[in-house]
Amino acid sequence: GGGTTTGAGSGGGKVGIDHPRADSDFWNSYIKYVPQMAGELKVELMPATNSQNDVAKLVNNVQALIGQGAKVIVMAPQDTGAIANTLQQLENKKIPVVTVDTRPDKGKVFMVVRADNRAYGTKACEFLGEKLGGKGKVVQLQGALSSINGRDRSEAFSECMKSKFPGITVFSEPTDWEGSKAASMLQTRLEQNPDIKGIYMHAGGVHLAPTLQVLKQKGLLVPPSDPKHIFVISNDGIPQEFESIRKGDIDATVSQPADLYAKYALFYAKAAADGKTFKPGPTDHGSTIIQLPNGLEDQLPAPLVTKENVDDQALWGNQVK
Amino acid sequence: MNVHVEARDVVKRFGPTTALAGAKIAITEGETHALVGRNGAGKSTLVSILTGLQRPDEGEVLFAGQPAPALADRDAWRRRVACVYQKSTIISALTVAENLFLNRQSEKNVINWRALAGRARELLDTYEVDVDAQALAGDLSVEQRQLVEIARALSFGARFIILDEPTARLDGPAIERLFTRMRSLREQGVTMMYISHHLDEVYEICQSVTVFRDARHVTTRPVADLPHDELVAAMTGEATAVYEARSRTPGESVVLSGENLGLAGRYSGIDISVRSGEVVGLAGSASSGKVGLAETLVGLRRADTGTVTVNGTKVTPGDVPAAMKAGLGFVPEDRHHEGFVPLLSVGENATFPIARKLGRYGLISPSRRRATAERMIDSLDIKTEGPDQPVADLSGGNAQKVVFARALVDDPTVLVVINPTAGVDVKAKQALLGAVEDAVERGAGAVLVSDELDDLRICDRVLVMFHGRVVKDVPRGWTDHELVAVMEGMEE
Amino acid sequence: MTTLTAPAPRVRLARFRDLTLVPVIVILLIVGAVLDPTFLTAGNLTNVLQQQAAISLLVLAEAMILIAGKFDLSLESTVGTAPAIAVMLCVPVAAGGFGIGLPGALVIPLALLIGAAIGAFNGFLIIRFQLSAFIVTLAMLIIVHGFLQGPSEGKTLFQLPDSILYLGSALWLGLPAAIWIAGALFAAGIFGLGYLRLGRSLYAIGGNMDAARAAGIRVDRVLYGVFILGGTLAALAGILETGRLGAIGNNQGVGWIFMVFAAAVIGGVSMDGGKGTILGALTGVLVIGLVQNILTLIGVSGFWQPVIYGAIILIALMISRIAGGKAQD
Amino acid sequence: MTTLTAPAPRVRLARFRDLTLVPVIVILLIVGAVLDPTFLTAGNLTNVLQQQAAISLLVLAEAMILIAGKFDLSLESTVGTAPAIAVMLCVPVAAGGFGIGLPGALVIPLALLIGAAIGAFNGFLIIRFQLSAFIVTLAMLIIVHGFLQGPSEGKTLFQLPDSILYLGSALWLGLPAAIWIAGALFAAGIFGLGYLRLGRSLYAIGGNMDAARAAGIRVDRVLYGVFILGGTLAALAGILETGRLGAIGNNQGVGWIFMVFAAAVIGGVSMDGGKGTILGALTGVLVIGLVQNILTLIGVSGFWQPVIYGAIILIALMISRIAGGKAQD
Ligand SMILES: Nc1ncnc2c1ncn2[C@@H]1O[C@H](COP(=O)(O)OP(=O)(O)OP(=O)(O)O)[C@@H](O)[C@H]1O
Ligand SMILES: Nc1ncnc2c1ncn2[C@@H]1O[C@H](COP(=O)(O)OP(=O)(O)OP(=O)(O)O)[C@@H](O)[C@H]1O
Ligand SMILES: [Mg+2]
Ligand SMILES: [Mg+2]
Repeated sequence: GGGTTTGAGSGGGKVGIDHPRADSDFWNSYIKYVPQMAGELKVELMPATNSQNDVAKLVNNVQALIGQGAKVIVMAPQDTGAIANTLQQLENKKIPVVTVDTRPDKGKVFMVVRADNRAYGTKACEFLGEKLGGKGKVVQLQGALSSINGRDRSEAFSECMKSKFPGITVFSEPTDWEGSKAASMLQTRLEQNPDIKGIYMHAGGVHLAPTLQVLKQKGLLVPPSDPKHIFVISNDGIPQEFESIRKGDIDATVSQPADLYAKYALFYAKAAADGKTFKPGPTDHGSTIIQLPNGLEDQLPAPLVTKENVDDQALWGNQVK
Repeated sequence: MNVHVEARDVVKRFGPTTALAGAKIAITEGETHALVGRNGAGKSTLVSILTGLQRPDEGEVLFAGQPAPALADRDAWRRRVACVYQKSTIISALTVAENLFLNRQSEKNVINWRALAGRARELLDTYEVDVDAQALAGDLSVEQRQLVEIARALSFGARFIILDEPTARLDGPAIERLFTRMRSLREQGVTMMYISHHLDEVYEICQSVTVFRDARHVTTRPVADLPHDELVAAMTGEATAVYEARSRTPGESVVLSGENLGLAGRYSGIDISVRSGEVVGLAGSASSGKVGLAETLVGLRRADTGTVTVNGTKVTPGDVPAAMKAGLGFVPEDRHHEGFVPLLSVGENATFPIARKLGRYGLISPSRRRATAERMIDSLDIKTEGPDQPVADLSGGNAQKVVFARALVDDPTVLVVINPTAGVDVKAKQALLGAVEDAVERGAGAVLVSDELDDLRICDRVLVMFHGRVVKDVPRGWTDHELVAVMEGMEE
Repeated sequence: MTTLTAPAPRVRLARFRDLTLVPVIVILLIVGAVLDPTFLTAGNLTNVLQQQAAISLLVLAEAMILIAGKFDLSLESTVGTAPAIAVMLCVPVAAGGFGIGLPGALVIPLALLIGAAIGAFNGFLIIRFQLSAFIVTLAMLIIVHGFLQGPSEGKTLFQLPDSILYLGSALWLGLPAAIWIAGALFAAGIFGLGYLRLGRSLYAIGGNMDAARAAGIRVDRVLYGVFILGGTLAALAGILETGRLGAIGNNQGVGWIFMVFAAAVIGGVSMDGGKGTILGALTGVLVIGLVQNILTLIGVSGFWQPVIYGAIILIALMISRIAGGKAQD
Repeated sequence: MTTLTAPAPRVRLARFRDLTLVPVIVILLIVGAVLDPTFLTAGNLTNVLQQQAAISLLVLAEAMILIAGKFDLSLESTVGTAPAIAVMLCVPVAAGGFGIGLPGALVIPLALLIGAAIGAFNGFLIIRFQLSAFIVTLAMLIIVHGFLQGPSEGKTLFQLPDSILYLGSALWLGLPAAIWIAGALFAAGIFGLGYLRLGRSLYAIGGNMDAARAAGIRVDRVLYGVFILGGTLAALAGILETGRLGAIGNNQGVGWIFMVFAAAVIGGVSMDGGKGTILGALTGVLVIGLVQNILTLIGVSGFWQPVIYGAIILIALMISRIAGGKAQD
C-alpha cells in the first residue's frame, strides 16, 4: 500500500517483534530475513527480543515491548495455549498481533502467518507412501512432543499413513529436536528392523546430518535405483537439504518458507498499524486467507521439493548464503 | 646447645581476634618441649604456623637458624616438621593404610596396594595400634583415629615432631605406649613439641616448658624448675588450688536406669541405675563398651535388648528428643561429630535444647537467647568474642565448653557426660567438673564416662566395664592403682 | 590489636552479609535507568516483580531445602504438573480432563495437595531410604514432568476453571496479587527462619545433622516438613504462573531450576547446607529479574544474550563474594 | 570385638562396592533379551556402546571432578562449543567460518585446546576467587553455549573438515573407533585413580581438603589439572559426537549434564566428594545406555517414556544403595 512514512513516530507506529528461539536453522534464517524485509517494506522495527523457546519469557518480552511503546506485536509463540492472557491484554490495549508459524488457541489475533504444519505431515506421508508402493516400514523422527508444530506434523503423518497406506508400519521416535537422540534412535531402529525403507524427518536442521551419518555407517546411502535405498523426506527447506537432494542422499523436503514468514509477518503488521483490514479468500501472493474463530490466517504455500524442482530460484533455500 | 626451632614475635589475627600477639618460642635440639596455656591461648595457631599451614601476620619462623621455607613448598616443610594436629586430618573415605601413607603411597609411580598394606601393618604394629590397615578410616572410633594420626606423624622420620593434644582422646595404656615411643625417639635425637592440658604428662615426658597466656609468651623454663602450682599460676595468671571433689549423700529416687541392656558387639546384660544426687562413673579400657552404653542411655544408639528409663519415663529406644524431654542433658564423645553446628553461633549452639523456653508460640527471642548464652559463657568461662561468634572459630577447648553448656542449659535432672574434659584446660576442667557437681547438688543424677582417673574422682561410685560387661562397682576412695587393675581385667 | 577494640562491627557485618547484593541491585537500577527510559517507570518495575513472583516462590522453597542441607531439582516439574493434574481432575474430557469432574473450586487445594504429595514422596525416598537427594530429585524431575506430558499428551490445557486463574491475574490494591503473595511468603520465610525454633533447626540440620539430632531436634520430621513445604510452594508457583499465562503448557516450569539455584546461591545460600538467609535469596531473585528485564529492554541480540546474562551472573557472584568476604561453596 | 575378628569380608565388600550395579546390568540384559530379539545381538550392543561413547567421556570427566570435591556443569556446553569454534576457525566464511582459515588438520588439537581453556577458566574462577563451583559452572554453561550460538547465529555447521569427522565415524578392528577411545580412556582413568599418587590425591582433596594440603598435596595445582582435563575430555566427547552426527548443531551436548550426573551418582560417585570410582561410573553409564536402548526397542509411547525412564533410574539407585549398604550423599 501507499502512504508509507520513514520518519520515526509518525505514521503507523513502531512494530515490536519477538523471535521464538535462536538455536535452529529455520528460525535463524527467519531472523535474518526480518530486518531485510523491514527495510523493503519500510516498517519501523523496534529492537527484536528473543524468548528462547520459553512462553514465560515471551510474555515478559511482550510486556517490555508494550512498555516501550510498540503499536503492533509480531510473535511466534511456540506454546499456543499459554499466551491466551497476553493476547487478552493486548486486545484490551488495542494492540494488534500478528503471529508467525503458530496459531494461538485462544485470544484475538490480527493475522496468523503460517504454512499448514498438518499439510507438511500429509505431504511427507503421500511422498513416502507412493515411493514405497504402500507397504513396508518407515521411521518418523519427531520433534518435541510438547511443540504444536511437531505434534501437527506427526499426527497428520500418522493419520495419513493409517488411512491411505495401511500396509506401512510407522515407528515414531521423539527426538526432542536433538540430533544426538535422532541418531541413536534411528540406529537402534535400523538394527531391529533392517527392512526399514523410509524416513520422515521433522526438522532438516537437526535431523539431516545425523540421519545421513547413520545411513552412511550402515552402507545404506545408495541411489534410488539400488534396492537397498531408503527414501528420506525432510522438512524445513534449508540449503543443506537441497544439496543432499541434488546429491541423491535424500529424496525430498517440504520447504517451509522462512522468507515469506518474515515478509508477510511484517506486511500484515504494517497493514494493522495503518488500520487496514483483510477478508478471507485468495491473496495476490498465491495463498489463501482463512477465517479462524479468533482472527484470520494466511496459509502460505509450502512446496514439496524434489530433484525435479530443487534448483528453482524462488525457493528461499536457494537464496540464502 | 643449638636451638632447633624458633618462632619470633609472631602475630596472627583472625578478624577481630588476635590469636597470637608477639608470641615466641625456642626449642632446643633433642628436647621434648611442652607448650601449655589455657584454651584459646594460641597454641594451635602457633602449631599451624610452625608447620607452614598458615602465614603469620608478623614475625618469623626459623629451623636450625635458617628461615622457614615458602608456604607453597609443602615438601620442604614436611621434611622439617611432622605433626599431629588437634583437628583430625584423617580422610574418612580412605583406608587406614592410605591415610598413613597419604601422598607417599609409593616410591615409584604406580602404587602397589599389597605392599602398602604391608607397610601400614608394620607401622601399626610398631606403635601397637590394634587397627585393621584395610579398614575405612571413617569406621574407626575417635580413639583409633587418633592413634592412626600419631603413628603417621611419627613415621615420617622428621627431626622435629609436634603433637597437639595427642592424649586428649586416649586412655591410660595408649598414653603409656605413646610415651614409650616418644622416649625412644628422643633417644634418637628427635626434637618434639608437646601440647597437653594434662600437666602431669608435661612433667613425665618433657624437659622444658613454655607457657602462653592471652596470645603472649609468659615464660620458658626447664620443667624441673617449675613446680606444678607455679605452672598453673603462669597459665591462669592467678594462684589456683587443686580441685577438691565434694562429698554428698545421694537421694533415694532413681532418675536414670537401664535394664538388661545389650548391644551386639558392644556390651550385654547391663543393669544400671543412678539416683538423684549421685554421680556414677563409667570406666574401662579401650573397647570396654562404656561409650556405647552411655550413648544408649541418652538415645544416640538403639540397644538390641533392654529398656532405658529417664526420670520415670520409659524412653523410646534411639529417641534423643524424647530422652531430653524427660529431663536429660548430655555431652557426646566427639564434639565435631555430634557436639556442635560449626557455622552457628555460640549462643545458638548452647541453647538448642531450650529453644522452646526462649519464647512462646515457637518463637525464639534473640535477646533472651543472648542473655542465657552470656550466662553460660560466663559460668563456664568460654573464651569468645560473644554469643554471636560461630563455634567454628573457637579453639578446641572452648568449643568443648559450648557443648557442655548445651548439656547444662536445661537444668537437667539426668546428666550423661562422655569424656567431658577432653582438651579442656586445668582451670576450665575444674569449672566443668564443678558444674556437674553443682547440677547433682541441685538434685540431678549424673553418669560420667571418662578415660581420665582425675575426672572420676568426683564420682560416688565407679562402674568398671571390661569386654562389654560391668565387672565391678567401685565405691569412692579408690586409688589409681586399684582402679586401673580392675579396668585391665586383672582383678575380678 | 586495633581490631580487638571493635567487636561490634563484626556482628553488624555478619548481619549485613544478607545484603551483599544490594550494591549490585543499585548498580542495576542505575544502569537500567540510563539505558532505557521505560526502565524506572512504576509499570515496568511492577512487571519485573510480577514476572519474578512465581519463580521467587521456587527460590524460597529451594533456599529452605538447601539450608537444611538437601536438594530438590524436581520443584520445576511440580510447577507445571501440580496445577495441570488438578485441572485435569476438574475439567471435562473435551477440555483435556480425566472426566472425573471434581468441582472447579477445588482446583487450588488439589494442586497444593499434589505439590505436597510430590514433596512428601521425595522426602520419603531421601530420608527413609537414605538416597542421594540430588539424584532422587533429578529422577523425580523427569518422572513428575512425565506425569504432565503423559496424560495431556503434550497438549496445552487452556480451558481452566476460573478459580485457578484468579491469583495469578488479579490486582489487589493496584498491584498484581502474585506480588503480594510472594511478598507475604518471603516475609514469613525471613521471619520463620530467623526467629522460629523450627526455622532455626533447619540451620542446625544443614550445618551438622548429627549434632542437630543430638541437640534434640527431630531431624527426619523437620526434613519431611521442608520437602512437603517445598512441593507446596512449587505448586503455588505453578498456580500463579498459570494465572499469569492463562493456560498450562507442557513446558511450564521447565528449565527454571537452574535460575532458581543461581538466584539462591548468588543470594548467599550455600549448596553445602547450613548457610544463607531468605532475605539473601530474595535479593538474588531481584538481581536475576532486573538483569533479564534490562536485557529485554535494550534488545540484545538473542544469539549473544546468554553470554551477557551468564557474565552478569558471574559478576554478581564475584561482588557477593568480595562483599561477603568468605569463600563460597 | 566381633568386628575386629572379621576384617577380611569387609575388605572384599569394599572392593566390590564398585560393582553394585552389575546385578542391575545383568537384569537389564535379561529383560532386554526377553523383550526384543534384536537386543542381545552384537550389532545392537555395539550400537549401545557407540551411542554412549561420547557421553561416557563426560561421565569420566565429571566423576573425577566430583571425586575431587568440585562440580562442573559447563562440560555439556563444551561438547558443542569446543569443536564448533575449532571448525569455525578453519572453514571458510561461506561454510559458517570466521574466515581465518586455519588448516583443517588443526581442528582436533584446536578443539581440545579450547576445551582445556574453558576448563582452565572454570578452575581459575573457582580456585583463585573461591567462588561456588556449582554456580560458576552454571554461569559458564550458559556463557559457553552462547559462544556457540553467537558466532554461528544459531546455524548448524554442516561443512566440516574431514579430520574432525574421522574419530567419531571410523571403524577400528570392526568396532567404532569411539568405543576404543572411550574404553582406553576409562582404563586409563581406572588405573590413574586407582594406582597413581596423583589420582589418589583427588580422593584426599575431595575427602578433606585441609588434610590433603597438610599432607603436601598441591591442592590448587591438582584441581586446575582436573578442570583442564575435564574440559579437554568434554571437547573430545564433542569431537566424537560431531563425527557420529556429521554436523554440529546448536544443541550439541545440551541437556546431557543431568544424565552425566545420574550416571556418575548411580555408579557410586558421591556428590560430596572423595568417594566413588571410575569403574563404578562406567557401570552407571552402561545402565543408562541400556535403559535408553531397551525403551527405544520396545517403542514405549513417547509421552510416558520419561516416567519409565525416571522410575528405572530410581530403581537402579535403590539397588545400588541396598547392595552398597551405605547411605548416599
Ligand atoms: N580460623 C579462625 N577464625 C577465627 N578465630 C580463630 C580461628 N582459629 C583460631 N581462632 C581464635 O584464635 C584464638 C586461639 O586459638 P587456638 O586454637 O590457637 O587456641 P589453643 O591455645 O590451641 O586452645 P585449645 O587449648 O582450646 O586448643 C582463639 O580465641 C580462637 O577463637
Ligand atoms: N561404629 C562402630 N561400628 C562397629 N563397631 C564399633 C564402632 N565403634 C566402636 N566399635 C567397637 O565396639 C566396641 C565397644 O566400643 P565402645 O566405644 O563402646 O567402647 P569404649 O570403652 O568407649 O572403647 P574406647 O575407649 O576405645 O572408645 C569396640 O570393640 C569398638 O571397636
Ligand atoms: Mg588448640
Ligand atoms: Mg571410646
